Amino acid sequence: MDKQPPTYRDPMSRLAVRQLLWLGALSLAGFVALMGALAWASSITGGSAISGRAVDYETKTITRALAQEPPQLDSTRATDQVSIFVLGHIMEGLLRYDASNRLVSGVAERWDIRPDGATFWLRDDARWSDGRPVTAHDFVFAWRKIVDPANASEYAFILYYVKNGEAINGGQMAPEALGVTAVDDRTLEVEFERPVGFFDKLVAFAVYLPVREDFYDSRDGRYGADVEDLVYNGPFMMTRWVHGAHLRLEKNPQYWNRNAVQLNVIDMPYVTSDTAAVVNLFKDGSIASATLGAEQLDDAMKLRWKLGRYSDGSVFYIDFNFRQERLTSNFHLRRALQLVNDSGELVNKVIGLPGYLPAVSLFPIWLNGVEGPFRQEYPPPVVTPDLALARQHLERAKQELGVTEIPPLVLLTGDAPIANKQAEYFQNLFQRTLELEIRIDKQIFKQRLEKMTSGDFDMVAAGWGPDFADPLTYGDLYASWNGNNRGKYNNPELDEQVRIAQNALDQQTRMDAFGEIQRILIEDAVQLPNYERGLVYVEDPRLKGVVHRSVGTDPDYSTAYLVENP
Amino acid sequence: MNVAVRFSPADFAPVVAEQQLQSISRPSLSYWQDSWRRLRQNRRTFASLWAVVTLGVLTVAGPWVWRVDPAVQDIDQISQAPAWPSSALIVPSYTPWVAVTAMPTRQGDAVTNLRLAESASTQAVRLVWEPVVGAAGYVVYRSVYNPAPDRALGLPIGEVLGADQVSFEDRLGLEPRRYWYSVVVTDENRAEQEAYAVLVIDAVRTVSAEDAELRGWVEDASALAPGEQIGLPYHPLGTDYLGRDMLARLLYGARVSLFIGVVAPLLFVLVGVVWGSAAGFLGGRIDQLLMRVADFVIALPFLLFMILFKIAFGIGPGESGVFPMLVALVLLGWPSTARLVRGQILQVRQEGYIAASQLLGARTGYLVFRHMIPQTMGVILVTLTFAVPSAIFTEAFLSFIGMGVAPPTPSWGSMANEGIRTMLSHPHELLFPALIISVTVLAFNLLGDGLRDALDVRMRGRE
Amino acid sequence: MLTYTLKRVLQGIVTVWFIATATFVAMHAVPGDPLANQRATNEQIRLNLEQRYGLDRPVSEQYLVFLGGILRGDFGISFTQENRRVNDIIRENFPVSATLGILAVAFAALGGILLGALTALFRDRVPDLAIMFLVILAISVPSFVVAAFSQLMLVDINAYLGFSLLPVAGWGTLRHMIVPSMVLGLGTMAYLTRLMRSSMLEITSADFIRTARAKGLPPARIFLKHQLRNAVLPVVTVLGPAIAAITTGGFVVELVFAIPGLGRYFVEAVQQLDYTVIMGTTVFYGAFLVSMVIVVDLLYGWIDPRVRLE
Amino acid sequence: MIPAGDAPVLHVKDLCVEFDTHGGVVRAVRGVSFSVRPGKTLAIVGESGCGKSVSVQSIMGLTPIPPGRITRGSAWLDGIDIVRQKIVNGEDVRGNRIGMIFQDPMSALNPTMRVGDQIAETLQVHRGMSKRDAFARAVEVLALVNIPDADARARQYPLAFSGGMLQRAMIAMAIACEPDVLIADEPTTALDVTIQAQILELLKELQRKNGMAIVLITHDLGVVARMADDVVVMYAGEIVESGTVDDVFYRAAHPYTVGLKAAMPSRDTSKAVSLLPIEGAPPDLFRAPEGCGYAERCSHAMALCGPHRPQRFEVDPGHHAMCWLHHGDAPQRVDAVYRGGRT
Repeated sequence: MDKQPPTYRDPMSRLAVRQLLWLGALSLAGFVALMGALAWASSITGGSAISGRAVDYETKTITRALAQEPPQLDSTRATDQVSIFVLGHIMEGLLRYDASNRLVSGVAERWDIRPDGATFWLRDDARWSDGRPVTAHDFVFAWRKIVDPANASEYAFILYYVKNGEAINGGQMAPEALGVTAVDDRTLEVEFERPVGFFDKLVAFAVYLPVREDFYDSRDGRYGADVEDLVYNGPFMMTRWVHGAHLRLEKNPQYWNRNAVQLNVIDMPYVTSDTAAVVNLFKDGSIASATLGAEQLDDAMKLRWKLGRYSDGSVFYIDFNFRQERLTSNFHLRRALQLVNDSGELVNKVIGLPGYLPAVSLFPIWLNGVEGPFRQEYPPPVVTPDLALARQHLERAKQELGVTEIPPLVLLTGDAPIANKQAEYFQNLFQRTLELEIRIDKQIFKQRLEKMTSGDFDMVAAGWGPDFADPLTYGDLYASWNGNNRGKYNNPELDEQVRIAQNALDQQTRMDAFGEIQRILIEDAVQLPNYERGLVYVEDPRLKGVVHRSVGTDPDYSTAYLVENP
Repeated sequence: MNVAVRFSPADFAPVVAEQQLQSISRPSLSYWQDSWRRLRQNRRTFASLWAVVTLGVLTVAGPWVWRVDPAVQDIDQISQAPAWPSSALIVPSYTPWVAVTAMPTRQGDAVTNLRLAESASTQAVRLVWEPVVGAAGYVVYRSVYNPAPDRALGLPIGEVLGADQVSFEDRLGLEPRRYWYSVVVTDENRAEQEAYAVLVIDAVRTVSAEDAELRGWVEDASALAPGEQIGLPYHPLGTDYLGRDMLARLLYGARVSLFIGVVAPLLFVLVGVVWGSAAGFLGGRIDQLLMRVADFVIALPFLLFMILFKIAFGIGPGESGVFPMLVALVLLGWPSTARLVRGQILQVRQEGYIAASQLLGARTGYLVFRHMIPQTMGVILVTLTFAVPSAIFTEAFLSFIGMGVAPPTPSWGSMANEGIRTMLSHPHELLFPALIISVTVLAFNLLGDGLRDALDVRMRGRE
Repeated sequence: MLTYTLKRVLQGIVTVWFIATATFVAMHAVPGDPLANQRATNEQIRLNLEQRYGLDRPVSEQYLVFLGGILRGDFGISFTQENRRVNDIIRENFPVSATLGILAVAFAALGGILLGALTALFRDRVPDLAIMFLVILAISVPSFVVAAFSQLMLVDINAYLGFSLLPVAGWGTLRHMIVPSMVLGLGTMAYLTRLMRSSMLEITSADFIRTARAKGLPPARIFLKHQLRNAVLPVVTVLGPAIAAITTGGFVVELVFAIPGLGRYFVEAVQQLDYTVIMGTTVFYGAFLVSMVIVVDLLYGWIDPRVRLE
Repeated sequence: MIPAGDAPVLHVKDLCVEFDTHGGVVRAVRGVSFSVRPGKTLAIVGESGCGKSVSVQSIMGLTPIPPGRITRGSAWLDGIDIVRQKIVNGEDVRGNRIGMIFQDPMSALNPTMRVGDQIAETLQVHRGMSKRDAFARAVEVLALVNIPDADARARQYPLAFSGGMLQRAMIAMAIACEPDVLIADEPTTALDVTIQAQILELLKELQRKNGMAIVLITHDLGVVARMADDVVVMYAGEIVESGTVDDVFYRAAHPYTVGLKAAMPSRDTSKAVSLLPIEGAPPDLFRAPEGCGYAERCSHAMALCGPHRPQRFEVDPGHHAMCWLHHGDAPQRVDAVYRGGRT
């Protein structure tokens, strides 16, 4: 039999494939129908249409992404950067920063700051988005709310400068006792707890924003939770808030300075913390700005993007645990670690992102001193890496501690990628140079905080972002009474300088005190500065006038505008 | 009747029926022999078996063969793609550079005479230029591409404030390659001028003798004179984001990933077998109780509880976090095996041959080992094989959301997770771990397929 | 049928209780302080917060309050989004996850069945080998790699075409759903393809297929009416667990494609130790999965007459 | 041979089927020829594995290819070789001109389809009936095979049927198109004895009504005696004896047939005849024997039986046997030894 025997398979499969194609087409149709139905259903439940383009010159619209969802937009409880960014656009405090980072008039038309208090005269054309005037009572209500312990505001401490603020927050006094009064609708009178030379900078901070009492009460505890649970007095107002998905700001027609606002819409239909996704969106022309990570720089150069950089104001460092039972309470051990620490190597080789600066002090480079930059007026003592000297200090540390070998040290760190990188780098650095064994203790945020508070660490990778543009935002971190001094550093000499800095009115005196604090921190090896964080960003060339700053609303679109052909 | 052949009478002599035993030309195969034969016959499966064996050997012996410490950070060769070995020029150790100032005398949009203060190396690139009157400061850009014609200046690597500041030192992640440096003048509002000055340089890879000693490349720094060349550590698969050897990390990572991938399934399958066979044998109330518990555990959303358990157990300082992951995997993984084994035991118990064996007086022990175990063994083995890839994936997934093993322990999942960030700029950091995960998962999957075909009793005799 | 359904529902309720208890126990075993904040606050505030969330009460009481809340369908107030109820978070974000999940399951099931049938038809020939190769690829590449790659490819495709074929990320319209749901469903589709293939091959040699052929039915009819339908059954049984895996495994896709689903909330809540959100989402997901499994089982009974009679 | 005018409806010639297995090639069917006349029943008898089912299944195109392979032979139905024409006209033949029923009715019906639909399907395909008409006809056919309450039963799934009922349904399915030939592959093996009788009776009755030819495959000689007009005895893939039922039963011409008969329990219990098993087992078809496959088990084997394949001897008109005992030179003739052995 030379002929191939017949098989049933060929016609079978041919016919079946045809059938299968039919089925495939049918199921595809079904799939599309299902998608359509779901899209329709989700549009009912509040889904959102996305304009899709980065910049629309005709409608003066820009689209951007948000790193995360604001937990809420109740200014008395806001703590995170995203909330502060949004609040900076939809609300306005007494004062605000202009495009050149100068303090200018906001709701307050004029102001007067004295050693014992301050007076703010409110402009009469400041309006809420429902047309009602912004009054001094709105500020009184908001500030009382912040120090009211029932409100549990994390930022209450920032109002401790106002008379009785701390006592109220500690539950010893009623909120009504707060030293702030509305003399009339247009005049706000503030009494200080102690002299404060930078109160004007404080009132520009998001926590000092006004909240309207009648509206707050009408929301039944949901103030700031949703788009209808807010009333706005800033250059923009929120017109859409799909949680976790979409925020849309539109120009506030009631804003007193509406003519200066050029953008009509800031649309934020993407919420993701994934930098790669954000860069992809920018690349795709869907959003008008993106922040780059080190890993995207090559691509950015290849695509010939015009990049910008700025410092976001925060400083990162390694804190030591000064509790008696901890080895790190020994000066020589800390000094040895300080002498092998090379923040230049960390930033230049490991982090490799242009915005970052090697930190040499707790006080970042952008802070201003008496007249010029603080760090130019008070250059920090230089610590040059010196391995031989470091080993000497290590030997002395061993003698003083009475050990032949330093037991493993615990380095507590967070779970962010860069924190890992940093911890691994330090582990290897201290091993390589001083033959110290470092154990990395990587914890999620809240677990790390608990370990920090309870002192369960030797070293911890920490950082601090500024709340206001005065060195004091950093200066009191190591005061023995400060709750944020989680390593429990206790140095009367430093405490004394902090007191001076807090209470003095004279700028020179205060800055001298900060200079002293800076010296103590370095000479006593209280912490190891790592880097000042910076950001590299790319913006759509048609978008101009966006302000990036270290303190306050960042980025700020209230002065931004569009050009048709860049 | 055609009678083509003629026969002799002898042909018709009766043969004594000697009842010869039937000779069977087909070899008789035991269950395991037959399974092994099927396994070998399936080339894909056999190849994957080899792959699994190779992986095992690599895991155990790899670190002895490639004797590079996976923790050593070669800071000079960060995120290096696989390449031939390279060398560096010995230079004096780095000394900080004092900024240069000059009084501006010249008007203009851009700085002039942009030049190198000293030869460009990977240690530092030092630029100086002639200042411009009225400048508030200068911004320095660096690119690996020519900024002309569309003024794509590249990375803004630094800014100096003050018209008289005319120098800049760049140390940011320098590699031995060509760079275009541009300097732009800024005004008081920190707005940049359109014009720019550009300088092309080629950076040379250098290292100081002291650094070479510190990194253990040479015994004694003084043996190296500036101008000499020194060979750098070789990384066949490149390095990661901290300059650690990828090959060494992959090999050590195999220990973690395969440990989790193999031990966790082994453990939970063991628990499942004990649990399931207890339920199957004991029956009745106990069976009900045991299986109800299994049902509950199986209903837990796996990944959610994986994460919950992971944070509930916590990872102490210096711990790798492998153990909590193992415990979590075992806690959540056993019920499916238990169900399967119980089902098998119940099924086997009903089979005729068990009853037959019992009738013939077989003891329980004999029943279990001769009949029940071989019958369930196949299913268990297959479950085990398929559990390995899913455990490896779970590890990778947890690493992706930042809940994996703690640094600096390398695992394939955490390496892939790190690599995915640098996917565009340094693809090798993702490629190698992802590839080895894929190969492992693939090998175990194919092996599982093959095993199932080979061990499935129903498949016997069917081809 | 009714009693069976009732029994299953009752069992489901007990299972949900078990999930709730397990979650509660796990949550309270977690080290760390959910009320800790970056900036230190004073004792009074802490007491107030503990009171607000009932953390000042004994654990047994907290447990009862928690169970009571579940019975009333109230999971409490979020720790991090202090003005929002967990119910609101679920109500707003679960539909997104569910939409994504349904599409992914639909994609996986349809694709898996079709491709599986194809491979079985072309056993050991080019289409079979090609599909199985892709299937193996899909099974062996981690989902986060697939997600990241598909996004990158989308960027390149859009750039190449010069217009936005499909959006790179985000949520809201039909076009946003396509790629994420495909990425999410890919692994399951590959798994179902393999299952379908082996199930098809098994059915090919079944007696009733021989009968159908002896009856002289056209191959297409045999394929459709006899082979496909019976081969699909085992696929349906794994659909329940598949839905579970897909809906809870959506974190990666939600993160990469900036999709406001519940999975992302869960991961964020875990990192923030947001007790109420973690417990609420877990219990909700658990209940969802349990009901999904019940639904699939009932569905299976409807499809397969053998099960229906039992 | 076959009388003129009584032309066979199905005529199989020299059929050879092989299977590829891991052990080598199994030559399951080695040159089988038989024919069946309209209205008559041909029984194919033999031990398990002798190639009975494979023969008919390969005619029907039901042998899985590969590993199965028809290497030689033809099957003629109305002047068409259906082995070769399978692709083109297979559907017209199968289920339409030739119906087939199988051994295990439990697994031979699609469990997920209603019984009525499964019968109606055949009608829809071959008769082009509408679904409704076909279903109505299916109910009629079900009634025809003595299924009570056929209308309700047609709407049930196979699971609701007992084994006997399922086999009836199978038969209904096979005869729905009134085929010329009905192939029944061990139709009663899986059924218990009382049901067996009913099924056989049903087949006979249907044959009377429709005048179709039946090819009955069985290892049960009792069934053969009851049903068959002609008998073909197969052993190790070959037909060792063929003839009318009387020829084979009363004038068995092959030692194997004789052995089979001796192994068959007699219904006549008055005679206390002990059953005589055939010693040994059939040869392994991986290595098909050169000579007579039965030689090793045959108590009358001669020297030439081993090396030489027996010729096909016509013992009586239309009665053939493949055994050297019928050779002219053989010292003793098989009929002398065995004929009438049981009568």
